[in-house]
Amino acid sequence: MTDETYAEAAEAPQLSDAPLSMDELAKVIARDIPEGSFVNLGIGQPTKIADHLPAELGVILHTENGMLGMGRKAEGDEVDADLTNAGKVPVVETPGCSYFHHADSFAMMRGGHLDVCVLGAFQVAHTGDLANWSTGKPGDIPAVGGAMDLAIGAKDVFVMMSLFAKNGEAKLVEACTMPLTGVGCVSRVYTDHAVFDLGPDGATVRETYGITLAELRERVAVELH
Amino acid sequence: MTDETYAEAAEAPQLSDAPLSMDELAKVIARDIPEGSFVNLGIGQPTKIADHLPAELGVILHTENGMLGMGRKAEGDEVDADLTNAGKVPVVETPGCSYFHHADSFAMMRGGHLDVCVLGAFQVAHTGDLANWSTGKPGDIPAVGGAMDLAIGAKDVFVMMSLFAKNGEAKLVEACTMPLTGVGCVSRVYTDHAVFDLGPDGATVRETYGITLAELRERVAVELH
Amino acid sequence: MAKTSILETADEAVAGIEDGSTVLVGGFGLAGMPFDLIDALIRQGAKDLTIVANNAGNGEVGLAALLKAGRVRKVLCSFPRQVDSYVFDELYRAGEIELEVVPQGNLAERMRAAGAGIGAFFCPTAVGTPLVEGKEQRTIDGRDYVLEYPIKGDYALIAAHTADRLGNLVYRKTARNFGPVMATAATTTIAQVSNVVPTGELDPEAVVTPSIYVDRVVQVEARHYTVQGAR
Amino acid sequence: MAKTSILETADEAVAGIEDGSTVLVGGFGLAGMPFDLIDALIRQGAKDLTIVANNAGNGEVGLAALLKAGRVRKVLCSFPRQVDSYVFDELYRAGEIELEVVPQGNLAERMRAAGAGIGAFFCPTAVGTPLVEGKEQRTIDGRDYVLEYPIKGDYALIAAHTADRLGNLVYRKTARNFGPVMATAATTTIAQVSNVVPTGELDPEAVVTPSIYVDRVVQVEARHYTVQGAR
Repeated sequence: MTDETYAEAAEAPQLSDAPLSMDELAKVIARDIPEGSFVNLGIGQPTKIADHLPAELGVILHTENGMLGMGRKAEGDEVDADLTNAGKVPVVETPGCSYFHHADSFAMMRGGHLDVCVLGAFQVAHTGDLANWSTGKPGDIPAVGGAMDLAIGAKDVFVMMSLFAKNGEAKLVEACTMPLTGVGCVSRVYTDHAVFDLGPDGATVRETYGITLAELRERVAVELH
Repeated sequence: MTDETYAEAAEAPQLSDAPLSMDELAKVIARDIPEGSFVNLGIGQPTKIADHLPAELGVILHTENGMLGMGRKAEGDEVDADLTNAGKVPVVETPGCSYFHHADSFAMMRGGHLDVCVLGAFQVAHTGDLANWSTGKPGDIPAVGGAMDLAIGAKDVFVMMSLFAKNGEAKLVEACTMPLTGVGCVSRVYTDHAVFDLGPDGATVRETYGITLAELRERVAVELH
Repeated sequence: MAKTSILETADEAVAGIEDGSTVLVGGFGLAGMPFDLIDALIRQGAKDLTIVANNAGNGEVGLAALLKAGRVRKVLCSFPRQVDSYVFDELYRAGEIELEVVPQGNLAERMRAAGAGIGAFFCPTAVGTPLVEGKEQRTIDGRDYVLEYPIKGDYALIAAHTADRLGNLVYRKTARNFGPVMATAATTTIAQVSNVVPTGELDPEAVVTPSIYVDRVVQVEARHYTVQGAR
Repeated sequence: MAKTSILETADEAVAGIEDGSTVLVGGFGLAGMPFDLIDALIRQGAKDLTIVANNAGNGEVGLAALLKAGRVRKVLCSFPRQVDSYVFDELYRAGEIELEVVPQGNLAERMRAAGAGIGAFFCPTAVGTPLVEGKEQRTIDGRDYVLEYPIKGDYALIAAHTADRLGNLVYRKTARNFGPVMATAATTTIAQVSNVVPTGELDPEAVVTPSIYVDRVVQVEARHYTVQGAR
C-alpha cells in the first residue's frame, strides 16, 4: 500500500447518516456490479441484490445447480419443481438462459469464468480469509454445499454481511476463529456500516454509513487503511 | 493357464483351408461382437467389420470425434462435411445417435464404457502390448491421434492384422521392438492365419485358417498355448 | 455397457441391488430426485448402503424415506443439514449414520473423474479448510491444490425427463443437476423417466446422456415436490 | 468474461491477437475448422504463434494456410501427419516448426482441465509409451497413471453453427468436436458461426457452449471442405 492510496482511503466518504438496511446494502452492491458480467449470488441476503440489477445492465446470473441466465423468484403458476435456484426456491428463466449438469456448472465456477460472486459470512479476515460454512460449535451437523467452491471460484468474491455480530463483536477480524471456507479469497466486504477492500496488505475502507472512520477503527480490531 | 484349457487350446480347430482375406476376417470378428455392445472400430481395416454387423444385432458404433450411433459411409448427396468418422470419411447417422464434444468422447472411452475396440497393429506382444502408432524409423513424423486412448479405453481391445509382415516375420512377438501404444492392453488378436487370446500367461490359439498349429508354432516365435 | 433394458416397473428396475452397495442418488434437494426408484429400493430391501447424493433427504419422501427405513450406513454429500432434513439429523445425532461432507463441486468432479477414467486430480477447492485435513497437497504454478480421488458407484439411481428406447436421456431444466454425471460413474445406471419415446425421436444434438451410460429405464408418473420452507 | 461482442467481420473478430500467443484452433481435420478466422488471422499478421489443434492442417486451407504463411513457431497436436498435410510436413522436415505430439484424448482433457480449474490430473493414457518419458507416474488402486497438466490458450478460434446475440452456441454434428472444450480453455474465445439468431431462440436445454465462454462472434458464409483422399 502506497502513501497515496493510504491518504485516499483515510478520507473514505461517509455516504449515509445511518447504517444501511440489508436492502439498501444490496442496492450498493448492485451498483458495483459491472455491465454484462456473470454473477453468482449466494444463498440468503445476497439474493436480494438481483432485485436491484436492471435488465438493461445485462448481468447474467449463474446458479450452481446448473443454469446460466437465472431469473427472478417464480410466482403462482410459474412455480415449476424442476426449476429452482441453489437455495431450492423456484425461479423463472430469462431469454438466452442455458442448462448444464453439476460437473459442468462447477467447472465454470472453479475455472474462474464468473466475474463476481457475492457470499454471506460469519467472519472475514482482513487478509481475505472467509468463514461462512460452520460455526465450529461441537454437535453442529457439518454442511458445506457449494460454499468452498464459490469461495475460490470467481474473479472477485464479495462478502455481504452485517459488520457486527449480535454480541457486538466485529465480524471483520484479524484471523478467523471459525472453520475456514477459503483462504485469501475475499476481495471486498460490504457491510451495513462500511465497505472494505481486502488485499495482501489488509483492509482499506472505501465508504462508511452512519459511522466515522475513527469510530470504525475503535470497534473493528484490525488495522484499517 | 490350467492343463484343461491348454488341452482345449491344443485342439484349436482349423476352420478354413486357406488364410482369410481381410474381408473374411472382418466377418469373423463381427461374429464375435456381442449383441447390443458399444464398439469403436479403428481407422483402416477394422472399419470393414461394420459391413458385417446386421442392424438387428443392435451394435452401436462410437467414433472418437464425437458420436455414438455412427452409420455407414455416406454416398452421393448424403455427404455432409460436418459429419465424418475418425478417419475423416463422411458417414451417416443411425436412429438414436447422439453427438458430444471431444472431452466427453474420450471420457467415454477412457472411462471403460466401450465394450470392444478393434485396432490395426504393427506388432502385438504375446502379453498384450501393442505397437500401432509409429514404426520408430528416424525421420518419421510422429502422429498418434487417438491410438493410445483407444488402446486403454475399451473393456476388450481386439487387434485385426495380417499375421506376417511383408518380410515374412510374425507380427505377434515376444516383445514389441517398435514404440508402444499401450501395455498389456490387447485381449485378442485376429489375423488372416489364426485367432489368439492374449493374457498374462501369453497367447492361446482359438482357431486357425489354412495353417496347422504345428506350422503356426514354427513361424511364430512365441510360445503358443 | 450392454443394451439398455426398458422395464415395466420400478421394482424390476432396482432388482439385484446388493446389501453394502454404493448407490449414487440424483437430485438437488427434490428436483431430479428419483422418488419411484427409491421407493422400490425400500421395498427391495437392500441394506447397509452407502449413499452419494447432494443432500441427505427432505421431509419424509425420497432419500429421507430410505434413511428412515434404516437402510443406509453412510452418506457422502455436500449439504445434509436443511430446513426439512430432520430424518437425517436425528439418525446422525443418534450416531446411527456416518457422514462424509464433500464440497458440492468436488462431489460432482469426483464422480466425473470416476466416469472419465481419471485416477485423481489436483483441485483448488477447500485448500486451507478443515475438509482437506490429511489429504495430499501440492502447489502448481503458484496455486495450491488438494489431490482428490474418484467416487465410483455400484449403482446410480437418477431421474430424467425423456428416454428413447435405446436409453438416450434428456432432462428438464435444473432437474438435470447430478443425473448426467452419476450416469457415467456407476457400474449400473438406472433411470426413471416421465416419457419413453421411439428411438429416433430425440434430437441427436440435444441428447444429454448417451445410451451407453444407461442400463435400465422405467417410465413413471411424474411426481413433484418442493422443499418446505426452502430458503 | 465480459459481454459477448457480435462483430461484423472476421478481421474485427481477430483484432489484438499478439505475437507469441497460444491459439487453440478448433476442428477435426476440416470439420469444425474456423476458416474465416484463420484467414483473418493471416491478414492480421500475428506471428510466432503456438497452435493447439488436433491436426496440423490439410491441403492449403485453414490451419495449413497459416502454417504456410510462416506464422507458427510450434504446434501441439495429436495427428500432424495426414494424407494432405504436406505444408506441415515440409516445415517440420526443414526444422522450421516445433511439434509436441499429444494423444487426442489427453489434448481434449488437458484443455478441459484448463477450463475447469483443475491443476493436473492422473491419466492412464500412454503409460509405458515413449510419450510419457520424463513425466510423473503413479499407481493408484493398482492401475498406472501419468500426471498431465492443463493446456491453456490466450485465444481460441472455433467454428459453431448458430449463436444467439448473447453468445450462446450450438454446433452441428461431428463438427462440434473440440469447439466446446477450447471455448472453456482460452482467455478470449472467438467463434465464427453460420447464423446469429435473436436471444431466446436457442433451446436452453440444447445450448452446448453457454455465453460465458464466448467473447466475440462473427457470422460468416458456411464453407465446406472434405479431406482429399481421407482414409
